[in-house]
Amino acid sequence: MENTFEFFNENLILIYLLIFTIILGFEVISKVPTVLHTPLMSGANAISGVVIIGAILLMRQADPDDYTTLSLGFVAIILGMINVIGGFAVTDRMLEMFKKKKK
Amino acid sequence: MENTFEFFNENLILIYLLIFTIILGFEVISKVPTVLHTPLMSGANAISGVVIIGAILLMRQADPDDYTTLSLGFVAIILGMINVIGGFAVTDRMLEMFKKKKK
Amino acid sequence: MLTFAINLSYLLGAVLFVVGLRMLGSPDTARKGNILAGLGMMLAIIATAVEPLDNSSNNYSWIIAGMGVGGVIGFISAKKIQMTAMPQMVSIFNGLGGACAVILAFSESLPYYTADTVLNGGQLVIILSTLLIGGVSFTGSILAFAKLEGLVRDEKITLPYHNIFNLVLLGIAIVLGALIFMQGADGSLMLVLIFTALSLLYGFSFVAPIGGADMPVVISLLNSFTGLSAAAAGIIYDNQLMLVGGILVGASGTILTVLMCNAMNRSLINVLVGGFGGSSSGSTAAGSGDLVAREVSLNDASIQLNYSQSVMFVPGYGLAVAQAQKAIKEVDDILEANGVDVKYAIHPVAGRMPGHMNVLLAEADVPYPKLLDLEDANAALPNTDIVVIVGANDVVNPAAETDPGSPIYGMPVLKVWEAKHVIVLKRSMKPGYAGIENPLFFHEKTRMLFGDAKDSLQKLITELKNQ
Amino acid sequence: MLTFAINLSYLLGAVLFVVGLRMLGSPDTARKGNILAGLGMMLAIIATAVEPLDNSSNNYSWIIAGMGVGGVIGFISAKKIQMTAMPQMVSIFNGLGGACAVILAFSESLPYYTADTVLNGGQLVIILSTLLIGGVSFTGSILAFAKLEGLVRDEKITLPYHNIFNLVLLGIAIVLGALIFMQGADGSLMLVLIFTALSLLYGFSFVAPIGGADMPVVISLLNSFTGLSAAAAGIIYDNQLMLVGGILVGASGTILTVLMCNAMNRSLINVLVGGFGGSSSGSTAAGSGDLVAREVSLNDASIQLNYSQSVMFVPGYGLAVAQAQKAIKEVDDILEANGVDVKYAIHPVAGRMPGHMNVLLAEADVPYPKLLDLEDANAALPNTDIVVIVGANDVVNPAAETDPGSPIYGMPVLKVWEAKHVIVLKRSMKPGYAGIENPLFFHEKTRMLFGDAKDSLQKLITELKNQ
Ligand SMILES: NC(=O)c1ccc[n+]([C@@H]2O[C@H](COP(=O)([O-])OP(=O)(O)OC[C@H]3O[C@@H](n4cnc5c(N)ncnc54)[C@H](OP(=O)(O)O)[C@@H]3O)[C@@H](O)[C@H]2O)c1
Ligand SMILES: NC(=O)c1ccc[n+]([C@@H]2O[C@H](COP(=O)([O-])OP(=O)(O)OC[C@H]3O[C@@H](n4cnc5c(N)ncnc54)[C@H](OP(=O)(O)O)[C@@H]3O)[C@@H](O)[C@H]2O)c1
Repeated sequence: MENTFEFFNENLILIYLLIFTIILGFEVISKVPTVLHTPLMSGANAISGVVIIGAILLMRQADPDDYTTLSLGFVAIILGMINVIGGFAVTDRMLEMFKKKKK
Repeated sequence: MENTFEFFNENLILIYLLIFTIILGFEVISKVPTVLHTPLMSGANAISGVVIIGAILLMRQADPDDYTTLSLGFVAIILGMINVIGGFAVTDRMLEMFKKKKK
Repeated sequence: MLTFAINLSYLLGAVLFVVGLRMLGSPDTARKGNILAGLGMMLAIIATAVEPLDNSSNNYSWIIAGMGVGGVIGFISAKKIQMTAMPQMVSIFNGLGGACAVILAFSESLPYYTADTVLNGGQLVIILSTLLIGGVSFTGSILAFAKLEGLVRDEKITLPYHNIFNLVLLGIAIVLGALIFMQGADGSLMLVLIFTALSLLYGFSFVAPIGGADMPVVISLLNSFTGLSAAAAGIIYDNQLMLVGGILVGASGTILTVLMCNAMNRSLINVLVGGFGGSSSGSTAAGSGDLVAREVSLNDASIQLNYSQSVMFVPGYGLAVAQAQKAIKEVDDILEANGVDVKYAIHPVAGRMPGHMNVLLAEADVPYPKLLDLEDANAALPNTDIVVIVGANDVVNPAAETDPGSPIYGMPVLKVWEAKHVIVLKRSMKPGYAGIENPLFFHEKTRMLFGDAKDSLQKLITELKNQ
Repeated sequence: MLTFAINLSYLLGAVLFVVGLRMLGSPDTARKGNILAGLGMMLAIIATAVEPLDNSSNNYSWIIAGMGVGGVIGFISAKKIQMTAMPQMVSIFNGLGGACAVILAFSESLPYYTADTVLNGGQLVIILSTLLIGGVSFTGSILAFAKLEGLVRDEKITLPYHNIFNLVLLGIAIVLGALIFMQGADGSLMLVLIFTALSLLYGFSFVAPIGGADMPVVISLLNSFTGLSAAAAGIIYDNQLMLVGGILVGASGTILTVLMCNAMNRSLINVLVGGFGGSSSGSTAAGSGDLVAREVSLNDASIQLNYSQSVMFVPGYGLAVAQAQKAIKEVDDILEANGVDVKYAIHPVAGRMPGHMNVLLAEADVPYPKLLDLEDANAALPNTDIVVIVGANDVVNPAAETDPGSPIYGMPVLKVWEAKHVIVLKRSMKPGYAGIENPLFFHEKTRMLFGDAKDSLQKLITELKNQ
């Protein structure tokens, strides 16, 4: 318990940041028209591909002879990159439609 | 210049927090109906009375014989408190009206 | 554990501020939002009072005394103040917050020069910023108050080339600040005092040339300054809540200011470098020389009203001045009882603060659905029999649509001339806030009913009751 | 200086994520928002690639190769995929993101057991959480994909008491996680592997009982899980951007999920413990025994349409299945050329994903102003001559209004029976997604036109052209 308190006190600003980010996440989404639900989901999915950064970090720090980590990292980068590129591209395709409608 | 960079790097999370707070401040206000501008201004004014916390801290740390600081702090607490209490009370009075209208 | 509880309270306070501000933005939740923000403040104050501090002498008796005095003053003035004087009140409260920040910053600068506390460059910058921003907020708000109360006339305090004068003043203050910073511990308290005085002067001078009726916008801007000064003070005391709360107010105050300007169809810059209050435009003045406004008698007006199908009131600043909101409601009641359909057309910038008319009419218990906003009102006007304009002027000026030379050209107005008849209640032919003539008064559909709005309405009531 | 630039890029990336997400929420700015978020991601990736690291061997060739392969696969699949299969695509992409997090967490756990890296309790908790959340997101998304593609039938994979089974499974995983945590450095990699396997199994089992057509909601939920796993991985790597970006997606994904449920008039819990897809309700089945649905001939239908004043199309899931969007537009064009006023009534949950119909019709270049939302459509229906229902069913079911026993009771529907005539295009009398009968088909105003939607529409086009 004491540990938790200490952790809280030491990382106070980080905790402020997290809570504010959560509120911001809520705030930013509320009142989105139904039509945009799918593109929004898709866009959020692309952003969650930010996990690729972890894969890059893993890879950069891996021992060049440690083939286990290297292959794991390699797969992770591929998967993450599919999520990122595919995510943004598919969102853009969906939104292209909306643009057309405006005319 | 180097100093600024260092400051930035060391207080990175704080800076994230500040920027997110600014975005949150923008986000929370945009799209407020005109009728609520005045109460909102008044409410924000009450919140800016948070400066009273500084006055309390000043006072608590003042030397009991340091009458300059004590009297400055005393005045600061009075002013801050007027801002806080007056601010919330006047906002509430304005909003009371809106409640009545709902019936 | 105690530290944890304290930190948690601050965090909760910050979240309550955000949530409260958020809820203040929609009519259904606004009141709760204000209460939540107030709760956050209470939490924060308690946390500050019990927070463990190094070598603190606490001086609780002083603190409690100060809080008591301030609280009572604040509470009583908030309760006693008249509905229509609320913007002034907010302005004073805001100024006092700024003054509080100035005092804090000044007190924190004392040890550098009187005791031998080691001077920290970063801290000094923060202190000077707090002095400047807080100072501007203080005197600016006080002057805004004085203008709104009518204690000060715009022309009396405006210099020629005032905007240039302001820039120079600000420049001097900044140079002096830089000097103080560079001198560091060798500097003198005297310079800091001069810097403070300059800041206060600048705040006054900053607001001086701005048109009296633009004060709501200015107050909102100064409010965001107070927020910023609170945030700066938060850095001095290394207090996250002050920092976060201050920044929050700073950001939302800025946006609110911009929104207010938008509602008047003007830019912030336009408001700041001097509104149209002073410069009288001659563009429409010429047209009126040979035209005469036609009057209507009380009796005729009351008969017309009573036998119409639909009446639209257009309240304006004059309604607020005359405090005629209850009288207008009484006329409404009588007409409704006689089967007349009564509505109110609320222009977004009618009166002198956003929502002014709504607040006033709500005070007189006018039901919400009777208030039409600009768009709905303009849609309903062509089918309206009689429009009764009560102390409004600029918001029904057709020049905004037809005369590109008019200073209010482009502002959306209530197209009352599309109704069948128009009756205007005001005291004279004098112009309103924008200082320009109103061709509507010479329109063939228009009849004037001169006199104080409350007076005229009360006479109408008597006439209506006698029919 | 370099560190500063790196940190600044990350910060900018985070701000771009927030702003991008914000802009994605309104139709005018959505596309720009997506691009901005993508820019933020690019910035972040570059910053990560050049960031100075202690004893890094970099392995840039591996990284570039991986990014190349992944990028090409992602780009091509995104471009090749059919409009209607996009939800599936998003689901796979999301699952891969989850898989990526699982691999990261697993790799980071390796040194604790294979090398003699000192184990850090806090880190281990984070690693286990990432494994669990990422794992659920991975297999859950894959199953959601399979269901949407029709590769898996709901009944085949649902056990009796499946929800209890799930709870037990989750319980076991958590207990195992606690065990691993307590054993600390004495634990074995085997246990971690089992824990990972359990997480993957749980993800699969979590999605299994949920009705196939609820998948869009599930995908949104799993998306927020991927965000959370990215945030957890951000703690492992002490990277603020991963943390902030992940939390942002976690929070907004959760809200989006709730919004989607609201649009279907259901609660999230209701969706999660098994939709109405499985349980067939008998409440309305009884009424239909002796009723017969009346058919209409192609020829009659085309004449009716051609001589009407106004036609309202009601597209539904069947339109998407039959890929009939271009055909419907062609009918529209012909009718408009003959002076018929044509509109489309878009129910918020028509089809199988939010906005499904809008996307489809936009693909066929139907102009935006022709699409009426639920309210506008219901207001226009009483004045509509003919309603043509193209593969819709539940969204026009009057039982939602009249039969409290119906599983869709309370959902707002399009009141097509208020129009003068109704023509229904579907293949059979089979029910739609909710699995219930539709009294509308037996309504006196209704005529059925059986057959595949695209087929029927194309025959209509031929008829119309021959007139
Ligand atoms: N609402 C806001 O937020 C806000 C903020 C800043 C500026 N403004 C500006 O304020 C103006 C508001 O327009 P408005 O039409 O409401 O007001 P206005 O144009 O200022 O006109 C008010 C009229 O009321 C009359 N009046 C004054 N006292 C009266 C009394 N006791 N009895 C009867 N009539 C009286 C005056 O004429 P007599 O002297 O002849 O009686 C005057 O012409 C706009 O120009 C707007 O841009 C609004
Ligand atoms: N939009 C969303 O976000 C979402 C998400 C999850 C669930 N849902 C649910 O999905 C349902 C949507 O309602 P809906 O009215 O659009 O669809 P629906 O109720 O599922 O009915 C679709 C109808 O289309 C017909 N059909 C299928 N293939 C066809 C073809 N090739 N040609 C012609 N007709 C065809 C089917 O009848 P035949 O087999 O006789 O042809 C079926 O009755 C609602 O219950 C909603 O709650 C929506």
